[in-house]
Amino acid sequence: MKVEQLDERRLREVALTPDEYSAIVDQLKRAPNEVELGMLGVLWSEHCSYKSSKALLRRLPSSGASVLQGPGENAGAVNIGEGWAAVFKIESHNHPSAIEPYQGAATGVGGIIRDVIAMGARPIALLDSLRFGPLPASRHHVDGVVAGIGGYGNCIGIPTVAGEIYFEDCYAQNPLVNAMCVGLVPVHRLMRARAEGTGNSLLLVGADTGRDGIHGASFASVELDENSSQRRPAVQVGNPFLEKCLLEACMDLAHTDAVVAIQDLGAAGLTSSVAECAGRVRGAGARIDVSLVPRREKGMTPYHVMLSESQERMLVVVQRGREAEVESIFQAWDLTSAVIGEVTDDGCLTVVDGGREVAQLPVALLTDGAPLRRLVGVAPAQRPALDLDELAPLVDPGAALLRLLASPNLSSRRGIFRRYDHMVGDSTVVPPGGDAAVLRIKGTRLGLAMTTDCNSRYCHLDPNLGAQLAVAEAARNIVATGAQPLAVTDCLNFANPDRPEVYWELEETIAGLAQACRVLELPIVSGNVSLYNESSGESAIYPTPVIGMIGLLEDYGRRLEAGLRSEGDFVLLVGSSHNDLGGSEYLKVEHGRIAGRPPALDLTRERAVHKLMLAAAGGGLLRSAHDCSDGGMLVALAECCLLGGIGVRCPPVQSEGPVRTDAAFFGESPSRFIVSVPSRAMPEMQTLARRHHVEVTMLGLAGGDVIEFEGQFRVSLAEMRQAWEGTVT
Amino acid sequence: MKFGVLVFPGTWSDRDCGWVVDQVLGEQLTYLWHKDADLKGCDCVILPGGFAYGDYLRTGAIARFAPVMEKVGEFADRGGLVWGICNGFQILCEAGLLPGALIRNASLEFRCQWTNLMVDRNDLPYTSQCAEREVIRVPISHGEGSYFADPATLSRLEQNGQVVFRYCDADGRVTPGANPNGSLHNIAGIVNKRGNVLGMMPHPERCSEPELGGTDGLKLFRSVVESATRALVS
Amino acid sequence: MIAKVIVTPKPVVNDPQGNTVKQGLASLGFREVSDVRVGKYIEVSLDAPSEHEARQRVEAMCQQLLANHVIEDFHFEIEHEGRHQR
Amino acid sequence: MIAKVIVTPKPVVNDPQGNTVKQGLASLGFREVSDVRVGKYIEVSLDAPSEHEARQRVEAMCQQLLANHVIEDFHFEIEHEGRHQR
Ligand SMILES: Nc1ncnc2c1ncn2[C@@H]1O[C@H](COP(=O)(O)OP(=O)(O)O)[C@@H](O)[C@H]1O
Ligand SMILES: [Mg+2]
Repeated sequence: MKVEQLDERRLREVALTPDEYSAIVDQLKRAPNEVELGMLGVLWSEHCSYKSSKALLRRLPSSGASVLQGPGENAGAVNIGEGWAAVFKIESHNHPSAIEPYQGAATGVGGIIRDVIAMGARPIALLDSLRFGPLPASRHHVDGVVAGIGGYGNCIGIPTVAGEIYFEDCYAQNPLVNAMCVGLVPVHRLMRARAEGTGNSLLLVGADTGRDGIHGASFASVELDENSSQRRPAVQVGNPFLEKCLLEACMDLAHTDAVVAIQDLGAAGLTSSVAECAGRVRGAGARIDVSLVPRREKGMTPYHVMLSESQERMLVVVQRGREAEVESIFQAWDLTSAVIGEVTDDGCLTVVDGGREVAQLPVALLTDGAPLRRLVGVAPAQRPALDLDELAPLVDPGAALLRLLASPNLSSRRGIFRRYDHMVGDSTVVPPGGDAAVLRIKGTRLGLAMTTDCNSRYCHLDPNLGAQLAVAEAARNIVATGAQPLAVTDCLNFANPDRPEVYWELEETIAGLAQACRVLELPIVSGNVSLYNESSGESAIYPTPVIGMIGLLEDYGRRLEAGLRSEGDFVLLVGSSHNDLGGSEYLKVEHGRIAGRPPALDLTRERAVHKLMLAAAGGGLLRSAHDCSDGGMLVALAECCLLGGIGVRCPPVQSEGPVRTDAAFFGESPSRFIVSVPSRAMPEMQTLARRHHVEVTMLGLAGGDVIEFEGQFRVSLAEMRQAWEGTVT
Repeated sequence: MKFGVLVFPGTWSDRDCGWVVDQVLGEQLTYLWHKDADLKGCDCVILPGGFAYGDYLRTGAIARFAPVMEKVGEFADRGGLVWGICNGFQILCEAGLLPGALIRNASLEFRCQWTNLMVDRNDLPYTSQCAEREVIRVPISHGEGSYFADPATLSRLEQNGQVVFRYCDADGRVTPGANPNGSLHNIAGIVNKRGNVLGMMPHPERCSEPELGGTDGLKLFRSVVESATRALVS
Repeated sequence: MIAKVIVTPKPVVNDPQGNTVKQGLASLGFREVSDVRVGKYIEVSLDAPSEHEARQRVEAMCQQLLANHVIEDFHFEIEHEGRHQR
Repeated sequence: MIAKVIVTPKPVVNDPQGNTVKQGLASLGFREVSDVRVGKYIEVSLDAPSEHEARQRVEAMCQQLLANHVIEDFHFEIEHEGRHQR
């Protein structure tokens, strides 16, 4: 059969190019039938096959002494000691959330939770990284997404403990919704979704299968345009209650050794979960009978069943003969389960409908057959430059501080995270509101810190440096709690990579990530790529490589928080400041510009500062610590005051030195922290700083209810609170 | 003494309550399953927080029909201690073991935050360790915690002194500003007339250890233990 | 048969959702709206030998589960197959 | 005038709430129930010069705010004062 003979519209419907179609025919030595074409279409979509990014992703470092599972499974896993593994992954749900904010975000959360469950782990925390266009126009998206994340996470009873939310013009048509889940499992019970054992049964459990989300993965792999709403697959509606039952039942599976593997059903539904599960075992195949799949609707064809993206389903590989034992566990939770097929050794995914064979494809063709796309990257025209000498001088730092605190990108996030249950589980020992969140691990003294970070404005101005800065900032947020950064998951949100500038951004970003993670010794153990975040004729998003990071505290009793704690403590700036106003929030808010180079980053210095911080925290010298990033020193200092309810009195900032006054207050030099230290610990702190060759500057003394820089300005906590808390609600 | 923590499909504070009973208090703990036909000799049954049956239709509406609820009703009638927290409170109202209902927060938003509670009564098995009119700090976490009862019921509650906790500010003033959800009379928790069935929206199990930000919740658990011990002695 | 059940908040119960919808409508320019109440619509497909019996069963469902008489009123209509949506 | 708007999940859209209520009814012994769909009921009181105009306005309200066209269908009736419940 010639390619020309296939209806072009049909090819577009399954999102395959004529070349890809030829490749299929070549390898199969025949034309695929309708069902096969649909299955190949979804698995070869960008979303499932990573055909545009796979080659680049190999450059990321993914090994390390603590890594138990790197990329390639449903989630990554690291050993955190005391017999525990932390399992975690981040994932995007951008396209669905743009169409239906509530359900898009909710099902994004549901999906990432299932990835963690598939590793045998109990999910203990959720994080959400969000980007929207400016308020008030984006109100509908913000409210829907936040309600959707809360709606799912609150109902299922997993605390949402951290995240980020930023507003920038470039996200107006393409909001970003990335969700991360962290779970725990005893190391010896860590599972892998491998279809081992010819003859073992495939058990489908959870929700009945409906026609929702057919072609969802393909849909997520193209730009949104005016016709998106017509092409849109039936939107998936999440059922967190069902997933809660599924979660508990899967945890109960630990009581039996009859389970070989668990795999969630996500994008591309049964097709991808069966193919992936088999694809991880050399020579393995699977045979499934779609007539055995429990359905929600009448009149569904094998095509529908294989491609449905109905939520809240899992595939369980069960030892042959022990199906009843496993099914009874699901029954106890009133969950439907059905044996729908078995593991084979012919390397093929065979689909039958009762007695009739409807598809047979080599597993390898499905999972690894998509021809990689060789794209070219071309550096774009220079980003707007910044000449500091042209900037009007800073006249009133106090007034500027109030405006910055009220900026939607810097203001308090309480209005968001109070809509999330961040306490359920009785483990959140550092709640949202500061830097990273920390959860204690019950039965041990361990504390697990977690954060997501990315300043996409930096990435826009310099994707390589921006990516490094994102890793450094995430690590800093972990360190600010007293925890040692451990490992990374990343979500690469980009525009259309077919455009050379965008592909260049992706290349540069990955180079930056790889470098930062190498120097900071942070393996990337899982991640996700979301491309085509751009609307035809509209602006494309900034490169947005969201970094999810976890870190470890040996003793959570030594955790630190951002707020000042005692009057009379010394307030110090750890790390060096430079004239880093490029890409800063100050430049945007006070001068209306997004320009310049992002702050320079010396990764070795960054490391040294972390070492000092962890030594000081471990030695009990610090009473509080806060990372200094967006908004610079003064905004960070204001946050320390607001979170602690204590002011600070400081001598004036010198204007004659090499650092300009505006940069001293609002510059965003990385590798800095604000800490408070009781006076008796000052000598030791200074010795430690010298030993680590890190500059430490005395800012002032904690106390009172104002921030004052003598002779320069004075602002009360009440004024600041009003500015800070009135914006994002 | 022996606490029973009731688990419905969709319950999620079960393990948190269990943790406090077992690890913090060191008391006996058993989990009760919604399909159970007896209460396994528990001295106090806790209906914990969560979204039983997804809270679909109405909070607590489907859960109240779980087989175990009949036993809970009988236990309550005999004077047994039945303690509904958050979703548990909602279920007790639906089951008619407590008057009134919990409706959508006035803000229409879920709220997870610390609140201050005025302890209106400290002569109950649940509050004996609190001082008279003590202000305690306990977090809430709910989308439908606005207490409603018709005017007659409400005045009966007040006359009988059945209001146990009211949302207040840090100084104990019961003000509209301190009310996080629009509850009538700032009601955060009530008891039945006999005083053995308590329903409250705030989560004492979330503030029973210092690392979680406070220990006021432990006073309530301790009160229950103390009253049970006292009952045993007398 | 299909029962179309409508459950509404009792007039004395605050209906914040209704108020919010009303404000939302006003801000979209629908200023002619003087009041909004938000309730639930429940469509129950059931088998019953007669409309009379269906009516009794649905009444029982409402009493027991579908509505909470403390805060809600309900009413319903029974329809014979046909017009419903699926 | 009063518009009685009924918003229902689209037939192909999953309705977890409906499924759960159906199971709840079954466990109460209402086994004759074959399907439940749960939607919203919205009662809008409005001023309009004619029923025709009211109809147009309410249609616009549904399109813009009351229903989420991605997952929901809607229909409504207009009633002249009187019969409604308050
Ligand atoms: N969408 C969100 N969900 C949950 N928590 C959030 C969200 N956005 C921000 N937070 C929390 O608010 C605090 C401040 O956020 P942010 O200003 O982004 O911190 P940082 O600049 O240190 O990364 C952090 O504790 C963060 O986890
Ligand atoms: Mg920070």
